[in-house]
Amino acid sequence: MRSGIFFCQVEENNRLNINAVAKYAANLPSVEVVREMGIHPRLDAKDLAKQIQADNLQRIVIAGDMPGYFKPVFAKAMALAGHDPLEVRLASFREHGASAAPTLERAKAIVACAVFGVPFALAVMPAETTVHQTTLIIGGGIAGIQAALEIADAGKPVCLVERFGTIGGHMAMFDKTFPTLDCAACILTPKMVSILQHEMIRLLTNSEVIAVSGSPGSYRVQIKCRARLVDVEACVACNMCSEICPVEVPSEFDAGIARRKAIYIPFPQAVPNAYLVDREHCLYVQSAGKKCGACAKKCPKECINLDQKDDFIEMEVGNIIIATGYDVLSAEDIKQYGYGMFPNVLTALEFERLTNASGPTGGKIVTKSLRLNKRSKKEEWVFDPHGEAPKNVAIIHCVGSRDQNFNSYCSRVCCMYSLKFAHLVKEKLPDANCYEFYIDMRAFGKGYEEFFERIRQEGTFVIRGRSATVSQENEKMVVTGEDIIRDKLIQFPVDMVLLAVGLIPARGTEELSRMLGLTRDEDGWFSELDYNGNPTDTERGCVFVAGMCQSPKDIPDAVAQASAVAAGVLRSISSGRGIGHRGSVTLSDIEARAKSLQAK
Amino acid sequence: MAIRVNPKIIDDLAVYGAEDVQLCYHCGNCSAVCPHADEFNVFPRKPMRNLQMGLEKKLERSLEPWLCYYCGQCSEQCPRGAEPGETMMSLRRWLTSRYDVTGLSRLFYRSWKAEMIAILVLALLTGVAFFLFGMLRGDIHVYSGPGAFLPSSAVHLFDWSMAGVLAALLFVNSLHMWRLVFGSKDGPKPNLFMYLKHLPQLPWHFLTQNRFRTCQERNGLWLIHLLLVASYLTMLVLIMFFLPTMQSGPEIRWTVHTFGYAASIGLIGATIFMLHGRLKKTRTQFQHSHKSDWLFLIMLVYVALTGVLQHIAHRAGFPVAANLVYIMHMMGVVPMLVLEVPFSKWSHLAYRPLAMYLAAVQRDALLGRSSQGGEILAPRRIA
Amino acid sequence: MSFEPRILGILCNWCSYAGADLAGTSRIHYPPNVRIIRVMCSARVDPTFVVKALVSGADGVLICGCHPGDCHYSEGNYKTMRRIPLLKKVLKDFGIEDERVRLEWISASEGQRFADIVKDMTERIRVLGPSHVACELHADPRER
Amino acid sequence: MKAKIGVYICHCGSNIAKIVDCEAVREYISTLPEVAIARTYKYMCSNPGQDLIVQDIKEHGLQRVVVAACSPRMHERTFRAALQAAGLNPYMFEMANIREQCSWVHDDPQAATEKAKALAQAAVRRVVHHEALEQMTVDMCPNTLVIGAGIAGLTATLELAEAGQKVFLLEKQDHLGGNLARVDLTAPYLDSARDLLIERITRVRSSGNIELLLNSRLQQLQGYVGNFTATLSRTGHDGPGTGKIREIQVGNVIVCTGYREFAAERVTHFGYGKLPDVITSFDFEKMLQAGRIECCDGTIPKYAAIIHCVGSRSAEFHGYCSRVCCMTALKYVHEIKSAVPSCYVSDLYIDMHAFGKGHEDFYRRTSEVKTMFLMFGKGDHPIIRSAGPKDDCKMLIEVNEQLSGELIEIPADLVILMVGMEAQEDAMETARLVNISQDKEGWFIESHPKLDPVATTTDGIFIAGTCVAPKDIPDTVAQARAAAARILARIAKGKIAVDAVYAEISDDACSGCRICNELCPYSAIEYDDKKKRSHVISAMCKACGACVAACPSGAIKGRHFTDQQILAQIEGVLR
Repeated sequence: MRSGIFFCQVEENNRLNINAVAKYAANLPSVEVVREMGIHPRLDAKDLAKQIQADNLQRIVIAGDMPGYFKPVFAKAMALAGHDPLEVRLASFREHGASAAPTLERAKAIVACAVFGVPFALAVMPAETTVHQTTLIIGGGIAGIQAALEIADAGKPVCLVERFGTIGGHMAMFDKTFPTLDCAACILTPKMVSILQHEMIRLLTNSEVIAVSGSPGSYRVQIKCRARLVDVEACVACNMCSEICPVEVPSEFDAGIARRKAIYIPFPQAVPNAYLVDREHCLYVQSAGKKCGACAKKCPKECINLDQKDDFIEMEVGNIIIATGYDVLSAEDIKQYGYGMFPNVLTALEFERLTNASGPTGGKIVTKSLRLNKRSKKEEWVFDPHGEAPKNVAIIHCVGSRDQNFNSYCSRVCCMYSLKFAHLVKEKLPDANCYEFYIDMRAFGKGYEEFFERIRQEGTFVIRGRSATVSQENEKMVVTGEDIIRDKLIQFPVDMVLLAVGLIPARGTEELSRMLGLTRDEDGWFSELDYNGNPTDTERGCVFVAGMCQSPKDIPDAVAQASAVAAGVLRSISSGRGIGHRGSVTLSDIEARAKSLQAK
Repeated sequence: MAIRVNPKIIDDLAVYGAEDVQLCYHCGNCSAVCPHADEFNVFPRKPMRNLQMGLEKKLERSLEPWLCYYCGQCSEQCPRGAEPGETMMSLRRWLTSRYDVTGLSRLFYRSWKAEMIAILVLALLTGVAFFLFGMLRGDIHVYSGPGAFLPSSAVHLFDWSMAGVLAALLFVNSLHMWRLVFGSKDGPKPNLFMYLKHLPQLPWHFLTQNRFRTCQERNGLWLIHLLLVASYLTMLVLIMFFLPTMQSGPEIRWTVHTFGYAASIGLIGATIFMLHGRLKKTRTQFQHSHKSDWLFLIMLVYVALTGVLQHIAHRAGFPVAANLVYIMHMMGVVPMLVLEVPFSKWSHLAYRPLAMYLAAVQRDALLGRSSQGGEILAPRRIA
Repeated sequence: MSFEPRILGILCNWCSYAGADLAGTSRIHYPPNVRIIRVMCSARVDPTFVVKALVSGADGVLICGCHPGDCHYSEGNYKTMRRIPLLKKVLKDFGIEDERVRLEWISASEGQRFADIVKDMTERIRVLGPSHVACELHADPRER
Repeated sequence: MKAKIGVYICHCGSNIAKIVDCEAVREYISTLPEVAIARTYKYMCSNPGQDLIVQDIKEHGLQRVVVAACSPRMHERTFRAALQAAGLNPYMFEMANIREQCSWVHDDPQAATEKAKALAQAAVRRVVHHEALEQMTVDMCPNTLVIGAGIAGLTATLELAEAGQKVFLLEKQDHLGGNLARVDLTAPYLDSARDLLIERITRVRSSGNIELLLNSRLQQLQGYVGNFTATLSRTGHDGPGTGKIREIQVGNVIVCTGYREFAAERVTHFGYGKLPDVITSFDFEKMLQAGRIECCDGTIPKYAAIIHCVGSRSAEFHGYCSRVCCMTALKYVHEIKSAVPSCYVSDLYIDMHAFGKGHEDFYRRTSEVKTMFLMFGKGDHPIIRSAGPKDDCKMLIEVNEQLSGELIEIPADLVILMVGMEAQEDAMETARLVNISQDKEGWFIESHPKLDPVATTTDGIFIAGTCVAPKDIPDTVAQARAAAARILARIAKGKIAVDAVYAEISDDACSGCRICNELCPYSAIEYDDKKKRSHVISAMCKACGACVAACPSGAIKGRHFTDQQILAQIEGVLR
């Protein structure tokens, strides 16, 4: 079986030494011809067919970052030359992780497997290792919670580490979820309570993983449990301490549209259902014990200890699941929409908290009104439940997404939650007008398209054409855009603008990926082992990714990925054999294995 | 009746500089942010769309590329980097080649080698012709006055005849532009009164390029461009009417020469600024430079410099050198004028004001009654 | 002292009971006239429960379930949606006013809505006055 | 014999005590005859609070416990554990919610205390009737039946097999791979679909735990979670043993029957079937695999056109979006440009759904090769007709293009219809066999899209992949592994703990009227022909109580929520 290898690159990749790989490929068995065709070569099927006939090649291997782009022309050439077009094989460096972390070894191995006609994933079987029973899950959002419950329900111990004071992640902030508009709390809080009460789950909130060492299946992990200054077992969330606390800061959980004290509980159903102290703003902590300390005195159960120190935990775990979720692009950077300049330009998370029944205005949609802040004696724009309801609301999609100046990728969930917002506005303010500015209405999931139709019938003006600017004209906020379908420029006054701001990886993803040796794609999301075949494993053995941290996705997909990761973990624990680092497999092992598989 | 789309046009336009127009996914930001777009002319997205779809007839008829003065805001905000500003610029080049009935403009835009050859041939011809003329008739040692190597009267005659030819060519092309815009059956049909009413817009825009000024904070460029136009016009007037005095004896006739010096400084300064801008890509509109832009600027600088040199040589009393530089000067002037004015970038001196004028007329025709006059910048419609 | 109606609340465990709890955790105040018992699903509410309540001195019965489509058992509330109106028709013949028995859908995040419903129902029954069934059967000494 | 009851009233710090006079409640409750001990304590849910209960049970031999404190949704499980620790059956316990539903929501102390007394008394009256219930556990057969051997079926099977569990992989066709086997490359990175399948199939064939049953169908499925009996039949037309019946024992079933592509001829204005060069996406995949992209008469197409949403997002056919065709269409553009660089490709779409990882960059890369993207309205009908003699193309597509607002004609020698996804023709039959339900479009209904995307209302039956809703390969693989995870979790526990709370039908009271049979959302009630009685399968019953309330003869007893208990509670709360 005479083979010919053609190196064709789609994109410039100076980190990989192509001709070194070519030299290696030349002396693989059955390889007659090796040709480097360069970057995005102009290939013509006819003269390729001539070459194939001249060298009488029965099998073609196209090697490159994305060889699929050149497969059709080679298949056509093979057909023209009278050979079997199915014998065109791909050696994709991108798919098998050779262009992200460009190791020459890996590229050679990929080409070798293609020549032997063996799928790379089969040939690269990392050595199996024993697996410690405990699983570490980083991130307590819906994905982390789902994975933790599925593994713990199988009777395997889990340690869930969450950086914030409570688990629940971003989903806990939402009121309704698309497309069924069922309430996020009804889904999430029962799961959070069962996390707390589950005997197999050790919950560490207010904590972060600071160091990981060891090998797959037995990682030594160092976790820093930042002092909560409140005894979680004792506190019954009676809110007495918070009433006394003199310090008021914007509440992260309410996306900054409401304020909380230095000692606070993120939200009433927080798990653990206990207060915690925000040490950056607590007067006592900042003054090293000289000032305030009122809450400790007031607490009837004396469960506040303002001198508590951080403590560090060492533990051994078998598998690590990363479910660190996402953050939102800061809307100030996108100047044309005036976020920060105009008070009533809100980001999506802020509006989620505004419409939430347990939010600062009890779910009433109001525009910000100017109120005097007693402490700072300055006039401030705040949400007052008795504020004035907006008459015209504009919702702008793709703010900072699908935009080469910010995020080039689509953040996948904004179209649907924007439609949900339009529904909430229409439902709570029947006489308000709601304008939806979109480029492509991406309602792709189960029940999404019907939801979009329902919103359209409810009277929301859906305008194709991302609005360009939000400006001020005689005291009124004005949105300017082009209505492409009706082919005219539009500009009209609005009282409130909702920005569907793009999503970016969570803060700290950079350090975590360095700590665990994980690769990330050019947008910063964690890279999966194989886009199609294995979307939740990673290059590193026994390390999995689930939910948003792998790339933006909605709740059902995040939950499905979390369960898929649970499958991987349970498989390794129940069979006692974890998969090692793929990087640890040497070229010769892969070659040997490929040869043996080819024989079968 | 359905219009046939033509996928070849977009490749055609790539030669004129529109390399990124295919990236546009029609978010509508550029039209919304463009200071000049209004309810009658929604651009730059619409022309880009017609270009993507190869609707040649619609592109030919549209005046919108001429309404864009490349302030660059759309290109900065474009999420896909489809360079709407540069696409408008390329459409202007394409329209120039479209308006030109002779087809030369199309040839020069498509292959700059052809243009170089044409320039060289023309330069040689003018050089040889002037030299022979000079040798036969005059004395190389005499620069001005009777018996001059290149007597101003002869040059005068030559200038005027050339100006006549070029004006005719430009006029024909402008007519062709008018026919394209209003010639089509289903287009708006303005009546004579509308044409007359907006006539003052022609000189107004020709002299002030007022539309360029309204490009918000990009005024800097408008001032420099205005300086360039003013200097060029003064130089033109001096050469066409005061050539003898320009070339007269050693004493300096301050009434004429001050204009001359100011104009040449203005010309050289402005072109150097433009060249520097394009080299260093200082602004959005200088990011992409088509070969025709370079050629135009280089020839302008060459002509201005040789003009100044010739004057210095004449003043410094080297008649032979002055005459030789004079010939080199003419070897630059003739190709520049013959090629640039009717066929290339310089034709915008006619097409831009004409476009503003026709747009005002078109707007009236569309409105069906004579408008209240004033700027065609109708206020944005409030929905 | 004015008449204080006594209302029995039968709430489904997954949505309305959780909503009532949320009203608690968010400290939303409502009159104390409603006393709540918990059942797994609103479909568990047997018409005899309502009759038993009215006979045992309740001036009103409030039955709450999940919003249609939200039911933890997917179709439980559809059955309640049929049973309670049918029961109210029967009770009308016994002179029980329509407003004394009420069916409401409350989701786990609608604490405020639960409180409003309790306020509204208490006022309506205070206007209606005590249930005559209770008085006749027990010759209850309580004043009108 | 008077049951000895212990009642504990919690102060919850000041949360209850601030409004409710706990001491007064304690005194009132201690006057009740059934109550042996009544105590109050600051924090009943704390460890010391629970120890109070345990000591009292041990010393005073309490038989029932009532705690008046916070909501049972918070600490019912905590206190039940305390009872269990003290050796008392955990179901001999009732909570009175005097915090969330009393002290926190009322500000009149006197009324709140009265209400607290009533709630506590109701709990006491109820707990008197509580019975000891044992958590029933059902042992579970670790084998699994996977129906459908597409990418979903193969992935789920491998997850289970490589975890050491026995799997029966059932496939009605004679080969593995399902719809993915008909695809050449995948979007957006144009990786090879063949390699992915070869890898999965090689691992399936070389695994000892998988029994491959090709050309076989599910005839019947009986039993309940953990104890299913599946009867299979071979459908192979000619192969040996056609129609052979076989019985297997399995604990769980995963349905991954995939999808069927929409029949393009149903859309008349595309002329599929009449115009030879109008082909569907799967026809084009065949061309790609054969390396011959050409029109029917063998000529190389100068113009190609791709039309999206054929049968999807349309009022007459399917309202939903089939989710994968946009990316597949962009893939075809690159494949055409690679094989026929000179071909001009135009792409007619409604909305470009490039939502996934790497999709938007792929969409941009497709724009870079100068594809002419044309957007048509959702209700619009592009019409394909053959071109005239003077046209330089075979067909012309006429459509109202939205981005330019023009009625345009597009030249095309080859038109590829992106046919959407539809439920399999035998989906109705499969659904009835495994007792799961379908939505109006024929897709199987999951028990909860967010809580439980792979489980169904019938316990033990899982669904994964495109049979649930259209989805691409990564999401299908994730769902298949999620289904496997649920089963692995159950197998790891060995037994399935069936909740002690379920309905029971007493044989003598049941009149066999069968009202309860189809009433049960989980079809957990069977009718026994011989005894002419209905019978509840306790493992499948979820204790919603719908049947208990509906039974005309009161024959069904809802354990832990019996009529007796609730009526007593009503009486107590209205004292």
